Amino acid sequence: EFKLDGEPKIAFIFHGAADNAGWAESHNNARLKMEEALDTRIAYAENIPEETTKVRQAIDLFISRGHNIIVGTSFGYGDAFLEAAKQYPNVAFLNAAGTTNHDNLESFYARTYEGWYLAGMIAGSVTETNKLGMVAGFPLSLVNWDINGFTRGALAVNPDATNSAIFVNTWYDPVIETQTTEALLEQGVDVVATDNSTAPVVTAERYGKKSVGYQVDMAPHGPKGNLTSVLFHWEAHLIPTVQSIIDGSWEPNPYGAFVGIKEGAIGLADLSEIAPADVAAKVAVTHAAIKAGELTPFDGPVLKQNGDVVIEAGASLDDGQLWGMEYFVSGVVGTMPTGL
Amino acid sequence: MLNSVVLTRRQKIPLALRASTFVLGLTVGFLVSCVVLLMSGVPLNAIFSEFVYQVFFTSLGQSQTITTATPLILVGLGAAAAMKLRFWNIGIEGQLWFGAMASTWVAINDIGPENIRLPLMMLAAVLAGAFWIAIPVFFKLKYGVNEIIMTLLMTYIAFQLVQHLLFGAWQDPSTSFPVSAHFDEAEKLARLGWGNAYTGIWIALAAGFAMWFLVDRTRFGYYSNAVGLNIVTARSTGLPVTAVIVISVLLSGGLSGLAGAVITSGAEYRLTQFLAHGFTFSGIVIAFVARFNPLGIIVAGLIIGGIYTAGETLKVFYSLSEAVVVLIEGILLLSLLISDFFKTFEVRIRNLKGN
Amino acid sequence: MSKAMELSGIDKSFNGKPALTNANLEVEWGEVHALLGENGAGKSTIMNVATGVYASDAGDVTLDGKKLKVTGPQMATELGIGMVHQHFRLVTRFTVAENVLLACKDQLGIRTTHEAAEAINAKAAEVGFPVHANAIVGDLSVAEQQRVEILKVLLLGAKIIILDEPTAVLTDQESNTVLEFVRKLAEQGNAVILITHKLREVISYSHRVTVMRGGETVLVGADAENLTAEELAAHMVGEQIMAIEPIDAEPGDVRLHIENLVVPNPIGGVGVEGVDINLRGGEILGIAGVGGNGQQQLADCLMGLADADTGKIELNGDDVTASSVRKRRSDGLRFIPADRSQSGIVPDMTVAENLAMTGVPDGQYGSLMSISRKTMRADAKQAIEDHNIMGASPNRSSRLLSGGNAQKLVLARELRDNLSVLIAHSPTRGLDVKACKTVHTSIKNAVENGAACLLISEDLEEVLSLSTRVAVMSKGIIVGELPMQENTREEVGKLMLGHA
Amino acid sequence: MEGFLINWITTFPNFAAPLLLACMGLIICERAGVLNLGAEGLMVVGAMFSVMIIYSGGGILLGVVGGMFAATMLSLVFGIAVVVFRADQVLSGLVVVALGTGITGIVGRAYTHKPIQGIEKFDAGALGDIPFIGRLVFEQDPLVYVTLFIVIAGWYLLMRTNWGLRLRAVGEDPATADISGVDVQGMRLVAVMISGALCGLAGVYLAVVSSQVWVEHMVAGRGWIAVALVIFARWNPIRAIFGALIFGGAESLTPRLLAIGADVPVYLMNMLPYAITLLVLLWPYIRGRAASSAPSSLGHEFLRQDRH
Ligand SMILES: Nc1ncnc2c1ncn2[C@@H]1O[C@H](COP(=O)(O)OP(=O)(O)OP(=O)(O)O)[C@@H](O)[C@H]1O
Ligand SMILES: Nc1ncnc2c1ncn2[C@@H]1O[C@H](COP(=O)(O)OP(=O)(O)OP(=O)(O)O)[C@@H](O)[C@H]1O
Ligand SMILES: [Mg+2]
Ligand SMILES: [Mg+2]
Repeated sequence: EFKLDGEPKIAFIFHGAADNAGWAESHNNARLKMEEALDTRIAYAENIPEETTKVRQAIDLFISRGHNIIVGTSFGYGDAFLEAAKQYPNVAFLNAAGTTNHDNLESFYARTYEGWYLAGMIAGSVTETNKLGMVAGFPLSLVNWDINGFTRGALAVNPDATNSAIFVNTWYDPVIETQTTEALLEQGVDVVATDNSTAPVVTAERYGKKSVGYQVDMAPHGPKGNLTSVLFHWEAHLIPTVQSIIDGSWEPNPYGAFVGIKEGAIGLADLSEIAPADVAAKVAVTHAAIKAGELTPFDGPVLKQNGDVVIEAGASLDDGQLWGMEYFVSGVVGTMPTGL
Repeated sequence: MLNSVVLTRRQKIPLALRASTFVLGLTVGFLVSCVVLLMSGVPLNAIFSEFVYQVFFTSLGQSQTITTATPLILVGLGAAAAMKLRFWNIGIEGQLWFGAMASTWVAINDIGPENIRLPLMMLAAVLAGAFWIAIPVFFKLKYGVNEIIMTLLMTYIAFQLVQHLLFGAWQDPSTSFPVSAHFDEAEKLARLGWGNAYTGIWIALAAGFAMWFLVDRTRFGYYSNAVGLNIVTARSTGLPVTAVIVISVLLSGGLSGLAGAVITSGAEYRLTQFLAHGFTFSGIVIAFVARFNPLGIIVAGLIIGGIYTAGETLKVFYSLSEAVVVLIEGILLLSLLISDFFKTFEVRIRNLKGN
Repeated sequence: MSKAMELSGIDKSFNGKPALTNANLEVEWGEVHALLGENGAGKSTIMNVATGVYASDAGDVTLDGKKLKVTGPQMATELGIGMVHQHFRLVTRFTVAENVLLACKDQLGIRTTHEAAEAINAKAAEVGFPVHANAIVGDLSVAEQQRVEILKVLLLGAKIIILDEPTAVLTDQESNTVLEFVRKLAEQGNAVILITHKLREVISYSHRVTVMRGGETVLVGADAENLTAEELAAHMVGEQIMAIEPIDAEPGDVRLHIENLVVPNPIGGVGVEGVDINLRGGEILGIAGVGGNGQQQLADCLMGLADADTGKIELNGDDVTASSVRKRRSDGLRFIPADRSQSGIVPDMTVAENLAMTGVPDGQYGSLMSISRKTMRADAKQAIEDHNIMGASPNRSSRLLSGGNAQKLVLARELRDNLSVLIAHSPTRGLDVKACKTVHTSIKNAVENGAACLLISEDLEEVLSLSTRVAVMSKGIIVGELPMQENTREEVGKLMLGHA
Repeated sequence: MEGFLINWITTFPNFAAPLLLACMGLIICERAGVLNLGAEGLMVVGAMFSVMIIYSGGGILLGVVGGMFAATMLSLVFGIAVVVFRADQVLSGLVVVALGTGITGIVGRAYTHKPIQGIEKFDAGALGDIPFIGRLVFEQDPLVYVTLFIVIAGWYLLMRTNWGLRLRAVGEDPATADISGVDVQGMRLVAVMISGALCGLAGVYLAVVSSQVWVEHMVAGRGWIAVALVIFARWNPIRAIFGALIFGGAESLTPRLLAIGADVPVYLMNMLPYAITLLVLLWPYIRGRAASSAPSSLGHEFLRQDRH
């Protein structure tokens, strides 16, 4: 039974810069919305690397100055958050993309693949070469399902579509991301999606190709060719959660929170004019179906790249299977790095 | 203009001059750093309350400083061991990675009985760090290959190797994230019960004192002094020059590797993706500030650890960039390097006009 | 004749130690003015002041009647002063033409290497020196390099020409050519300053002489004609040098045996090209010869600092060709290196630590895991007393020792204990007379006590006064060996001449 | 396969140009006897400041010049430290890296991830359609041609002019250069500043051509590779061209292999540029040529009164 100690005082810890046009910014947007909704000032610390010593320092500093609701934003914070949660039972901890949970710690993540599925439908409809491409960071399940979701969305509207996925193995290097995008375009890809920074969107724009953004609305980076962006709306999860912490009704899920279109935590940015109206209509229908729980992007049959069946028709992947997604589905071009 | 300045190398450097230029260098370095902080929006009183008071005079600050300083002292010792012999080890991070990998290997494969697991991890880390620097030292001694570049490039290779393992064989089976599995209890360095400080600090202090004993009290220390100060004479008087270089440099790699094991077993409890970041430069700064004196390195490590802690505090409460710590380290080192000038040379302005 | 250059009251000290005190010099147009003095007397220093390389602490420079401050070498060039430095100032990786072009900057209308080459050839033809304008300087012999230096100075239009020990590295024949040329320059109306410490050159080639001793000018502008060699020597030295008594020892058994030794020179140039030596106890074998003919490689290889390509070195009958320095030392081989601050001592360690360097590996100062500084200090105290190392105390930094005392420190360390063979390479380079004497006496005593000594020196005087046998080394081989006799000097001269 | 090869080779210059620019700057600096390890820091500064200027509406040209200028100023700090104050060149070089990283981390915060109008590749029309070489030769961005010009001009300046002769003399034998009336310290300062400008331009290239955006850590070790290339090139600009192309090829291989869906061990592939640089670096040493071609006084301070 969790009980907050004293007045609620919230702090965010970001992995990157608050205005990094990416992951941290998506959380910062939620922070700003929360400030409005809860009518309070919310502190934040930026650029805290995924090193336990540094994360613990930030947590301890916030707590030493009276903060008692700490929101983290990184998988790499998980260990430090768990440790701190055990040490401070009267402080509430939330951590995005974390995998650790406790009586007073709830990790949360969003079903990003739902958004990518919708984006894939658009991309699959507008491609002329039937070749989509995606620039991604590291081969993690929560990246893989973006690639797979995007691919399955495209296949749903265009059975000839393929998606060439490339891991650049960095979250940072726009030079490599640009080069990678160029390599994709050379292969005839005409819609490039980014699971990383804005560099692929910018590059696609330069070459007059189309793009899909991620995390924040990247339309300004590709005014002509950007189709849409898959967006997080973390506030949809965080505001009610923090409210319940304040109310004393918070019961953290021991497996963490996993929210998506249904909770309003995932969405698409306004579609660009170049997305045909019929496609927009189709997307809206699918959106509604996902929201209603009638459809998931990984409804069977789901086949791996090599044709192995992951799940038969009639069933869908459960959350455990999603978190263990270490393969590409059929339709993806590229090889899952094995690290060996 | 420059013609009117006459420099003479000082033959004798009195202790007072040595001390005053050092203090001057540190002071100027800190003053310039303060200006940088002010310019990046930190109020003056916060510089004192956060930098000095919070870091060195509160229990939280002290424990954080000690936690941060633990691996820093080790890499400082490592940097000094090689630099003293004019071997530029710019690959401390690479050796640290190897130490981290070796300790992780022992831990996740449960090598050896539990009661000696930690010592085994440390030993493996020392050996691995030494191995990674053995390659450049071999090429340096055999072919004269520039060790600066070689150790540096090998850091990038070590980093990729870690990623290769973390995304493959060593990936934590319980999540699909690029970290190794958690260490068992027997593979963790205990906490001191004071903030997050852990017993790694005893390892660092012990290494510092051992190193002091080695350079000050043993024949090896005498050799390494002679070889570092004049290798030609050392050779012609029959000292074991190659052995001294090899041992010192391997020691440098070994200590850096040990830092890696201390981080994995004391702070992270697993191998993570970026844990070695920034240690090379910090190690060199610490070694230089301490003038390679092992006991001085302990102090310098604590000071730089304090700067890191302060940087973290300013980052948390004043949105200061991470880069500020690196900048301050750079300013300090530069200031010390320049202040050495006044120690080494006597400066005279020559009157060009009067006949 | 009118005054070309006058230096008066020049003071210059290095690091608090005076190198020049109230030094005076005046040179007239049309004369060869010899500047004479022992090693370290301050000859180079005063000329470096005149050419603006060093800034003087006090004193005036007057050129052609005008008081001036020469602020740098470039200004000296503009004023028509040219200097051929004791250590040549040539970029060895450049060609001759490139070096001349570098020195000329854009003067004299020389703007390309091609123009420089033409100018060199023209000038060379004029003065009668053949020079290959497109040769790399590093490939030239010392004599050729010197010609390049002289041509450079002439091309720059120098009227006051300073030659710093131009003959030190030349054979007699080469020296004569240069000195004849120097005279010709003076006859053409230039002022020439000839720095040397060879009395013969002063007497037969110069008009006037200035003698320096210990940073002072003890004889200024005296007429050369009226001076005898003995008088000059007295001025130079200040006190009578006591000649070393000949070694009084019977040759014993063979200590050092070298057979067909070949040692490459790592930076190119001459190495050891096949040397055989037999050295007995009680003998000093002097190796004379112009520097750079393989002496350094020979010494290094004997000590185990350089590897031999082929050949054999036997020490007291044991083959040590592949042994470490340490092994050779414990077999009684000792070394006085040519450059003491580079390879003889560690200047930044204390006197005691330096004296202990050979003893530490043998465990004289504690076991592997300890070091006894107390024993070191006690031993050092004794050594300082025994060898009269002035200005030294056990805890003092060796950097603070003067050259002679640093050399005594090296001797104190090397002559200790079971000395069997001593390799002494230029043991008195840069030392004053008294210090030379001390060093020579120490070596002599060691040999009389049964040690063998290989004395490698460019200083013929030293070789002749100390050795029991003399060999001449040239182009990496021993070109001849002679016992000490009346006519050895001439014979050695001939050998050096025939092969250099 | 042929398409792959052509596409791949076409990108060589793009990867090689920044390395070559930095390498050229370092060659000039080292030829004057100053060891400059600060390339990484100078490149970051060039990259960040060019983006800052362009993003703030200064235009591309001003951005390029401004980036170079900022790096030159940082190199001046280095120059003053090592030339005037005779500070250790290795440590001062590391300081430059720290200062560059620090300053850009602080100032650059506001410009991170902000896209800018960069420099595009030429569209050579029919020329670009010439088989094999069309795109490689004619459809590069303007800075590639500028780079090539700078390297050839730099070679000429260094090896064929009197200024180059003096600069090399300063690096070979400063005492002799001094006696010959060359201002040794001045020459070294100028060389250091040239290296600052060229390393700055290399950074500008990464930001304004390669990525058209500024992100911290984006230079990602390329400065160090340039330092290594100098040794491989044995201080000769023309050889540096080949070195840069080899490295550029290795670096651009991975994304291209992945783009065609090849099954390669990614992290080991990512090692490739560094491993190749390392091997390529060992070569001149093992052949025994590195030491003999290094400027003789590289890394040594010069003081007229010292005995040389
Ligand atoms: N650059 C210097 N730094 C320190 N001491 C110096 C320097 N140059 C000369 N000295 C000292 O000044 C004194 C005079 O040296 P100088 O070179 O003028 O002698 P010299 O008469 O030319 O001798 P030599 O015949 O050996 O050339 C010596 O004690 C020498 O050690
Ligand atoms: N190149 C140099 N740089 C700096 N200091 C020097 C240099 N050469 C000599 N000195 C210093 O100048 C002083 C005089 O040295 P020098 O060798 O001229 O002595 P010296 O007059 O020859 O003495 P001795 O009679 O003992 O040979 C010493 O303190 C020495 O350390
Ligand atoms: Mg285990
Ligand atoms: Mg002289």
